[in-house]
Amino acid sequence: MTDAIALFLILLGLLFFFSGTVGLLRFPDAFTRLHALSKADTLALGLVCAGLALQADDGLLRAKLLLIWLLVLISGATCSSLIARAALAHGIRPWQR
Amino acid sequence: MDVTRATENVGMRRPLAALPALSARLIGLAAIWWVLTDGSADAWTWGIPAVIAAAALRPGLRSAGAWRWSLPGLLRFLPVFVWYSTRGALEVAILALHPRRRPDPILIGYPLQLPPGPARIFLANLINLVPGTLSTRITARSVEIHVLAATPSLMRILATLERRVADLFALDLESGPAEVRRP
Amino acid sequence: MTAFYLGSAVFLLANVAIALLRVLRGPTAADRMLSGELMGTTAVALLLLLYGATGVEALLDVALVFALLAAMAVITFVRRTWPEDPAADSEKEDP
Amino acid sequence: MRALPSHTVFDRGSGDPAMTLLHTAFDALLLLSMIVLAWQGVHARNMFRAVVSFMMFGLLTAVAWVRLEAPDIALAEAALGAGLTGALLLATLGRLEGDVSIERASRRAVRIPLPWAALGLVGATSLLAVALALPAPGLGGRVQEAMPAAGIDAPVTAVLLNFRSWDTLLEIAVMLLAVIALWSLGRDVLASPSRLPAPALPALVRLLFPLFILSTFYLLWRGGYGPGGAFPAGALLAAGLVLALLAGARVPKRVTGAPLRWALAAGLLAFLVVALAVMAESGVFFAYPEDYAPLLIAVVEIAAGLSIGVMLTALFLGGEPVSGDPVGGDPVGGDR
Repeated sequence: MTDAIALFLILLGLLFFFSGTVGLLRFPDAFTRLHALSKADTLALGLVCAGLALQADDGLLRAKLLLIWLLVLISGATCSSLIARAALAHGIRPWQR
Repeated sequence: MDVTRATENVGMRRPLAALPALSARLIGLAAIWWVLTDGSADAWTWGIPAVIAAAALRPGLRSAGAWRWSLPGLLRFLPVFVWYSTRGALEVAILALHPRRRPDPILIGYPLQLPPGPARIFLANLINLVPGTLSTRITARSVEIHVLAATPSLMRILATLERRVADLFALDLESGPAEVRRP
Repeated sequence: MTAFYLGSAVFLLANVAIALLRVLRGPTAADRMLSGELMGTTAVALLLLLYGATGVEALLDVALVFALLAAMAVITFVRRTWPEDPAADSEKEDP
Repeated sequence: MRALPSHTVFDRGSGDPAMTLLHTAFDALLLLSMIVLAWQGVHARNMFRAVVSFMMFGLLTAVAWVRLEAPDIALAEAALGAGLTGALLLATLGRLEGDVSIERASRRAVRIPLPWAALGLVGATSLLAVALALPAPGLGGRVQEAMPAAGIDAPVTAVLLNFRSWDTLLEIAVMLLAVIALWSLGRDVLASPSRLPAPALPALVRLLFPLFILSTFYLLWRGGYGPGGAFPAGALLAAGLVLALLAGARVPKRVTGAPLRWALAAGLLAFLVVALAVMAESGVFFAYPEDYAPLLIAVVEIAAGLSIGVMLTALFLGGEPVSGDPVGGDPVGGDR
């Protein structure tokens, strides 16, 4: 049962990684691509970590996986804003329909 | 900026006042060391100096102000965060994978009620993880947000987030109606 | 489960290989930096999955180092490679 | 203790065709991406594209070392490749004139004359032949035989700090020479007029910095048992220091001058002192007495880790910081 849930979580994570990549390639400008990365990829990594954590019976290993995910989450959230800000400051205007 | 500086110095003038914060910091760092070393008992000969060094060495950066957490605030914040970030990822995934849908992005200004300081930074980072929003700049009174689509629920989401962040930092907001403003 | 972890790792690697197109196309520096970020996050997931497949604990440490350094490239980029022009855009700053 | 499967090496298929296929697919994809990135890193017309390609190449190199069952090197490559190397290149790019995203003027197509191509092919083939002819386990067996006398459990650390400590000593000396050469060229060049981009940046670095310190200690401790040790730990320490400088920190006054120079030299000094001290005891340079070996190795490890961290930071700065310099950018609080 736990195996099945872990499998499902990791597969879901892979799907989000895939959609992040598709967004990176399909979206029209840097800002929209940032949306794809900052949301889809961080959640995807979280799902992969959760799946692996389910497989582990050691609480500290789970905590380590959580720590790794939190680090990527916090860095990713800040970096997205930094890139968006730098792009605006360099005169890149957001794409509009 | 002077205000934040003043609050930062309080701890230095009254060393005892900083004691709870310091012990919380030490406990937190020790917990991380424990996780890193996988609970190894003999690692503490390295761990104790490591925790002290990590607590004592500061990078010497300007602080945005004291971080004050509130536990009930945290409990109210977490479900909202999990729900919104899942929804945010789902929405952007659907937008990316759907063969015909295209984003309709726009830059908006969201007037902030949170006072300047860590709460604002926290909110700005949070905005990057919730549905369809990406914070670009914090100005004196508002935060500039790049949104994928200006949906009706957008302002409600942002207002909810701001309230939850205020809870988390144990701050009071006088709730006024939020308005969308074009920069 | 080992086969599943390894298969997932293959999928992620293919994912990254496709994302390399964005590095080639750009067009702006921000777009290329983004691909770098994607690669960083994916590398963490890749290492964790390889850890699942092999149980080599050092892989967790490599993933941890990657996670710690996730912000390094972007911060150098916005501070050194592509810094904001101090003269331009002076009306906005944090309080 | 672990619930996850615990074979320590990749069991490459061992007869199961599906697993063999997965392993082959992984390695083929990895190799293909690395070749594309390496090509881009050298030949991209856009400088920025070349640098980003090189950084991604570094990330994949760490994964490749994992596949080659060398987690020690993967760790060092992760710490250096994902951290300082990329940062150094990005910072250098920022110092070049002009916009980084501009394409370089197109070059003439490179034409390789036939004799050279033939010679290159012969050279590559003979290298491959030599590589395949090398004895498969290398020196691993002899290291394993000597391990009981090493005073430490991790084979790689034992090689670096005991069996071949002479090599490591010289490596650290070379790094120190590089710093001295760089400092003799002039002042730190990275003083930047640019404003801090956002209050979120110092907030992030304030959060991350203690974790960098903890992880540095963690890798030093790990070095006694498995992959870890002074080199990745030093690289991580340097990454933390560089991040602090980039987020607007200044080199503190009480650190510049003598303390900084002592920190730079500490690794080499500790190495030399230990080597000479054990010579008084045993008569041989670097022959640790077995009882004290763990302690002595720990002392050298800590000093080397500190020095490597400070040396890499010094290399990033590009010159000796003068006390109170706004190295990381604008003076604190003066960004308005």
